Amino acid sequence: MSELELRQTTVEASAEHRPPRRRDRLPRVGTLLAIAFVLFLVAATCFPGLVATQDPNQIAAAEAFRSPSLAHWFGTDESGRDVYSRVIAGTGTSLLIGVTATAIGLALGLALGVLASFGGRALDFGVSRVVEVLFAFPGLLLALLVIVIYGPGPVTATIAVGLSTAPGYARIIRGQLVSIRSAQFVESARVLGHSPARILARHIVPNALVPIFVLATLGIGQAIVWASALSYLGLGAQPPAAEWGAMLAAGRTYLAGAWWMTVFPGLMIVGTTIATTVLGRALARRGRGPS
Amino acid sequence: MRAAPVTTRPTRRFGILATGLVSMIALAGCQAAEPEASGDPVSGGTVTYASGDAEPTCLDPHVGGNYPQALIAGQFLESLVSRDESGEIIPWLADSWEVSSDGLVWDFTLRDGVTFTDGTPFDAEAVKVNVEHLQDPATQSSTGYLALDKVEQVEVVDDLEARFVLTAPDSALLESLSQPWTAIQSPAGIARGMEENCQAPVGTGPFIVDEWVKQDHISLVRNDDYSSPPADAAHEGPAYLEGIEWRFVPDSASRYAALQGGQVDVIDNPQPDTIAAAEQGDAFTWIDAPRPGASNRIELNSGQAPFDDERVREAFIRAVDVNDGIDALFFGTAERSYSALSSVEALAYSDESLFETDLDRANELLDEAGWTERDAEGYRVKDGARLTLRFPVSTNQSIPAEQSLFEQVQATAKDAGFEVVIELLDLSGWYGALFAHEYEIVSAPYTKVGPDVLRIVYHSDSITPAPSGYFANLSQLNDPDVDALLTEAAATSEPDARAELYEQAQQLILGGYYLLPLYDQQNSFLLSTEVQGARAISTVSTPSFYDAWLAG
Amino acid sequence: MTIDPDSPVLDVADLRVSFGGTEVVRGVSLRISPGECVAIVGESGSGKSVTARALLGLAGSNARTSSERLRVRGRELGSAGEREWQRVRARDVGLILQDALVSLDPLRPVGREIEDPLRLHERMPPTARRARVLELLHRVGMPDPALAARQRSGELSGGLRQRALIAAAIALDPPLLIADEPTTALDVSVQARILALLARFTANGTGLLLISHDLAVVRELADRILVMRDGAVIEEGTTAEVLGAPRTAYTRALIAAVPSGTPRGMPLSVVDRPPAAEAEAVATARTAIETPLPALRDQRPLLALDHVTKTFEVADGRFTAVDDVSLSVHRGETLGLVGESGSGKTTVARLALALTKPDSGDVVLDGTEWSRLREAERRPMRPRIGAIYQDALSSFDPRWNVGRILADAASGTERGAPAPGVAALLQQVGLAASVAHRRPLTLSGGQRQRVAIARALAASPEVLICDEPVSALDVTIQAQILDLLDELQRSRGLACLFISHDLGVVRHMADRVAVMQGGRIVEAGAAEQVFAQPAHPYTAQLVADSPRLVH
Amino acid sequence: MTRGSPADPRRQRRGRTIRHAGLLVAGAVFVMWAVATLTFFAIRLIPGDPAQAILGGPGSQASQEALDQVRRDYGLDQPLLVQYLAMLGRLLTGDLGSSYALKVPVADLLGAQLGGTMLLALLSLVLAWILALGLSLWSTGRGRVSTAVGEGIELTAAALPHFWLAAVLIAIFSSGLGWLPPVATGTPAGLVLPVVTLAVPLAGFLAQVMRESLLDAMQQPFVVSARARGESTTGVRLRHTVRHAALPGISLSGWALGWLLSGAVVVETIFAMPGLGRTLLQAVTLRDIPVVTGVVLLIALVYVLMTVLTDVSSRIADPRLRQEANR
Repeated sequence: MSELELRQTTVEASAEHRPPRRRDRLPRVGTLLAIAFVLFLVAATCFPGLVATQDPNQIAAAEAFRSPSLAHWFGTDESGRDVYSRVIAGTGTSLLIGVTATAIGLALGLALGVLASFGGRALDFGVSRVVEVLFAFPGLLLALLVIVIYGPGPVTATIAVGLSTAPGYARIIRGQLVSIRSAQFVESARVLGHSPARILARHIVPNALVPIFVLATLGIGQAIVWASALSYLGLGAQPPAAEWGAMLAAGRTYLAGAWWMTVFPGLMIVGTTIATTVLGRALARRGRGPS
Repeated sequence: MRAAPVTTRPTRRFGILATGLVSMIALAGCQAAEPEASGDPVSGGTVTYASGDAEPTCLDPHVGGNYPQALIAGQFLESLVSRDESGEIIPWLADSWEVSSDGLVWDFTLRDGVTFTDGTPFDAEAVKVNVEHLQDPATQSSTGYLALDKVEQVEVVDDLEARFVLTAPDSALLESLSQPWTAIQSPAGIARGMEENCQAPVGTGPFIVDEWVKQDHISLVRNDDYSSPPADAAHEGPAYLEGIEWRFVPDSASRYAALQGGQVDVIDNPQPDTIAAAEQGDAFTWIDAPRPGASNRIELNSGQAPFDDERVREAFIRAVDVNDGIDALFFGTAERSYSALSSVEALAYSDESLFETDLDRANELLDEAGWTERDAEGYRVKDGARLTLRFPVSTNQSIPAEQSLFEQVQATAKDAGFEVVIELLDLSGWYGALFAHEYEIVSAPYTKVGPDVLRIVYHSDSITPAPSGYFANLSQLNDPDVDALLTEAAATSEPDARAELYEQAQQLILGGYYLLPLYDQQNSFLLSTEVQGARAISTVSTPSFYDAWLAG
Repeated sequence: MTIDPDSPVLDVADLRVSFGGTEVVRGVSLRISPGECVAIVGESGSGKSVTARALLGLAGSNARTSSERLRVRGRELGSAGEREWQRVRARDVGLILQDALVSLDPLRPVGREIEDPLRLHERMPPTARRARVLELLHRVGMPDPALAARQRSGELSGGLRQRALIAAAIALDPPLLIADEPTTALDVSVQARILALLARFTANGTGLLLISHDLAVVRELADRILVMRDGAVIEEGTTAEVLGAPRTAYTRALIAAVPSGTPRGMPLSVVDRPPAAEAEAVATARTAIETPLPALRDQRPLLALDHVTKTFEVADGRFTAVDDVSLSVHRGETLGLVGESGSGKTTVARLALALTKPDSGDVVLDGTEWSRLREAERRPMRPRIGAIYQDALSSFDPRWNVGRILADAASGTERGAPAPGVAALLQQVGLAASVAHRRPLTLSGGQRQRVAIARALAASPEVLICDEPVSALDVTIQAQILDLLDELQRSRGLACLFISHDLGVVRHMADRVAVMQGGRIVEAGAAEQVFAQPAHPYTAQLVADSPRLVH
Repeated sequence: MTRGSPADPRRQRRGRTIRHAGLLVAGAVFVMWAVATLTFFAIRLIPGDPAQAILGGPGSQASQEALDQVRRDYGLDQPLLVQYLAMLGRLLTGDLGSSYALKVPVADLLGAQLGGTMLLALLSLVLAWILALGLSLWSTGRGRVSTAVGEGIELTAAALPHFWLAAVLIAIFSSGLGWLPPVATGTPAGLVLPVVTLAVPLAGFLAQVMRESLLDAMQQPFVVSARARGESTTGVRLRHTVRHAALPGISLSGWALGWLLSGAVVVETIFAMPGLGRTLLQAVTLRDIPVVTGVVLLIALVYVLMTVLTDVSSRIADPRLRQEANR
């Protein structure tokens, strides 16, 4: 949820131009790897058929709990389904959850943030407090409430995660907007006699969006992890849909006997988080032009 | 047939003979008779029990009345009667009983010299108070309330003579009274009011509630004046154990790990795979005690389309294949059932032939029923409507293995063109779906002692929901013949006649393809081998540690 | 060689420092005897700071340093390892960096910072250390040593901060002090005191290596001057020689670029002119100022502040930033506003630009009550008054390239006047048209400032507010920018409010000056006269303190 | 340039601090009220009859009499607004009502749980801190490789779901090596795994920020001047840069704690520890409104206090914050 707060600093740090030593922090290799991984994910999302080796939902009870082999690269699960194929099949759902949740969180956050930063002192105080409240409101409970109210399933899980990430975004976006609004280039636009609307459209919003977009890329991975926690509580994606979080949750039961059921989906989640984060930071650096 | 719940077995022999479930259990069955096989009981020590069931919200099983309450209440409360392993009703707090010829008056002669742990004497007055307590709305009683719905009142004939006056004959009365939910508590305890009584009910049992640390544990200490073991107990006098530490460990993996690590001595609801693992080594003893009443089964909602058509019901049952799944997912710890009743019910009737998988037959039936076309995804369609079956699953009631099994049902049913939509819900949401009839198939366990459970689960009366919206007849089976048979059976005390009626009823129920039996309600306990002499009571299969002692 | 008392404390020959292949210090040699002050003068990027750091073995982990000879007190350190350097630092060589705000750890009390060298180099009981710290603070003229020792750098004023930093550097009385831009970013008065303090040390026999971009500053202290450019020493000699008879064009350019003393209108940037042409260039420039100023007097001022007062809310009441200030700027005239930091200069600028409302008094723009208008009414008039800031970069939208910035500014003018094209604007400020495609971030400081000017002109304003427009620039660049501003102001007859802390600059740019102190205008009048015979003691002090090349 | 007032800086600062404190308190009160309201109505949205919840939860075949009885007893027959005001009234007197399911005063119930959860959360926070500091100190400014490794570890740690990490830890340290108990036994040993489970992902997050500020700090001139005083690189890290790395950590402890409390829901369930998280989960599934409200309020309170605390402490740690003139 609001480790965004933390990530914000990383974003800003990488956004401001810095001495060369700093640019080496993420090796170019890393960025390339990240791109490669993301491309793989995209492929798995768009043409799972091509990447997968078998029908992800093909039951073969007799084949259950097979360890990784040539036939089943990632082994099989409790129903004898091919874990590798399910991981591939799950990519779409998982990414969808991650992306949509982040989008929802961002949209809300943007609304609140704009309200707070342009609504004048009183409104700012109010909105900021409301955000505080949402913060104080344990994210998981928020999610639980949404789910018990609207029934479980990937959609509600996504909405739930989106909601619980919103306050984090709101805070950062507000901060962004406030700092940009007081930036000197905005003032000089005023001095030139430009209208507030024009300043908002041409300067403030575009400049705020760059870091926000970066934040979003960083948020996706976390959203997936969050959704998986809901799956653990049995409130995530519905069977037989393969979804990383759900697979992680399901495989957990058999961890002692069949490590492969959780390790591989787990690796995908971690991989996605890392890849998106690495790309996000790369973007952040490019967003503000070369150093 | 399968032996009733097994008590401790000497693991040496067990290791050698672990060649397959049936033989094991058969053996275990014989073992049960001679628990002292591994040395003489010694007194002292405490046992730590880790329960996977939800922590009760109230320790008085009269209030509400669910299985978790029964589990713990069995340690400190006792019922008027009990059941032995063969399913015979045996004396407990009641020494003997007589029923009038019209079956409307039951006289119970109570055990003499029993006192509750608060010093209150156990007498007919106490019985009267308990029944009234159960029937008082303020008690918020549910299970017990239903079990005694035919009891009009209890009259105190004399100190040790309690007379139950019924509104109608009830052949299930004794079975109902054998359940922990109707156990007898100290009137003084009840008088304290619900809040206090919920914290520490007072009974006559071998243990006493010492303290209850919410969400952590309940400490039970030995009742040194204990004098009222059931007829099938292995010894007299106080329990061997000084006490029981009753802990709540919801996560099954943690629970098993704790047993391995020795932090706890007994766990319930073990994962099938861990049971299998435990079977390999001889570090643990497995008590397999299926719950009585109904088996675990998938009910087909005959109240609405598409299952209002028997052919579609049969098609579904013919289409799905669960046997491989049960073997793989339960690691041979669960046996496929072909009956509506638990295998511990003597009157259980099963017919394997009705449930043989036959995809071709399933397809024929569906074609006959008019579900001829298939859509792009291969699901059958009829006048534009897809052959969809909503399947609400309670994540609180179905263990992961069972959920996986349902996924396999989903997959196999697809071959015949059924679209099964599994909806994982929390308990409240799940009941919500049932109340709203938003289901075509559902799996709901029902625990009650005796075949009378059939009346609750399949009598048409159970279609009309209780004020709370609950209704037990989830297959919405509405067949006058079945109703008649069940009502008559419930009023028939003569054993053979009763058995006959129940068998006919079950034939009708199974023959109408209203349900797909899976296996008994799984109810297992794993014990470290130090714990000897523990057993499951054959009423609702709750564990009893009265005979238990710590070896070595 | 034997170490006799006046053997050099520092003796460097052919010092070379390179970062990844590129050599930034190319064969610097210098000697410093006890009590001697040697200054290295050069513009940013000339390698002077790297040289200074290299003398402490602090050129950086990724730097390759080599030297034929690198002796401190006769000890050869050319091949010294980190351990050995650690022993040398502070004990033999003390370092004073610019702006103590960032050169002292903002999270640690000043006392602890000063204590460090004592802790690291001397066996001393804590109590003794603390005593020594107070004594040091006293030595550097800290008003309340006990308090200062407890405070953190952020809580001290710039001057005191710098003193604290010096105290830390001299904690162990090192025979050699290296001061890298020790007075940059300080007000002239403070600067004077710091320089005086440094002078005291040299007087006591400490060798001082003074690094600065400002010849005027150096002049006060240095015995000898080295002029660096592109990593090499291009000129060396006694202060008198270098300033009196510079041998290289570059040095001459540096000298010429110093505005103080150069009369109004005379171009400062002579860098690329052949010496011969200089005189006549000056002459033409001289003629340029013949425009008689008195003529303007009777006109109505284009911009006027009339008894303006502005206060800000602070926790315990209100703080008066601008106190009953009245000033006026006429068409074609430059009014210089000079004062030290905190004197309220910038607030005046913001008031003039109607970015804040005065509490009392009026700002009048060409007759209309500028400060009383509603923003909506004011907006169409805004293009008539433009602004140039000290930090040009932050006044540009980071995402935009120069072309877009200028186009945007031009199109902003809702007034009929056809906006000049981007190319024209760039050409006016002496930038190549190709610059239009570059981002400000990739431009040099001078280029950025030119773009800023071009943007200001894009809206074809009548009044120009320049707030410290050249403070962040090297002298030669500063010279070029000043010349540009001067020329544009004259050619377009702009009214210009020129704000700066640098008397030299103001004196060079302004027809009239106003001197601000603590929000008040303490003295105003024709530039030459104010600076020649200051009436107000504060002005006199300022003039006295501000370093000059020639007396 | 208009900074710095003629007035005595200390008095000024005190004034600023007072005003700041005022805002903090006002904010805190508002937050508590809003959370209470939000929770109250949010829970009313949940389908399911509270009376039903009181009667042994869903599926109990409670009779009509019983339902009516309960509605009267718990004032559920009153209009919503009345119930809401009643709740606020009770809150003012510190009365959180009585649990539907457990039939005991919520205050007592939570009072018993708070200690354990706070201990868990605080220990995790501290551990996370240590891990994060250690990692960022080890991996920062030591060249590309160690940095890449460090960031890899951070991101991985941050991407670990609690329930999975817990399972792995149990599999290794309890089932495998048998070193640590998989369930909280009340002994210190029993706390190890839960604390680690909660701390590791958090450490991942914190380390990311700390590294950034560490890098910033290491490029500040004061590092050069410190070394010019003869300080060794390690000395600089320990005496100077660490503090700077720690600052954002401090200011983030507020939400970190809230975050930990959310995590406690899962962790307490897995390790069978009594605590707020588990109470919350149980209460939600049982629709035990008073308990849910109580838990949320409690967590909100903790959060609010924590933010105040961190605000103050980071002001103490970083004088620059105290310096800020408010314009």
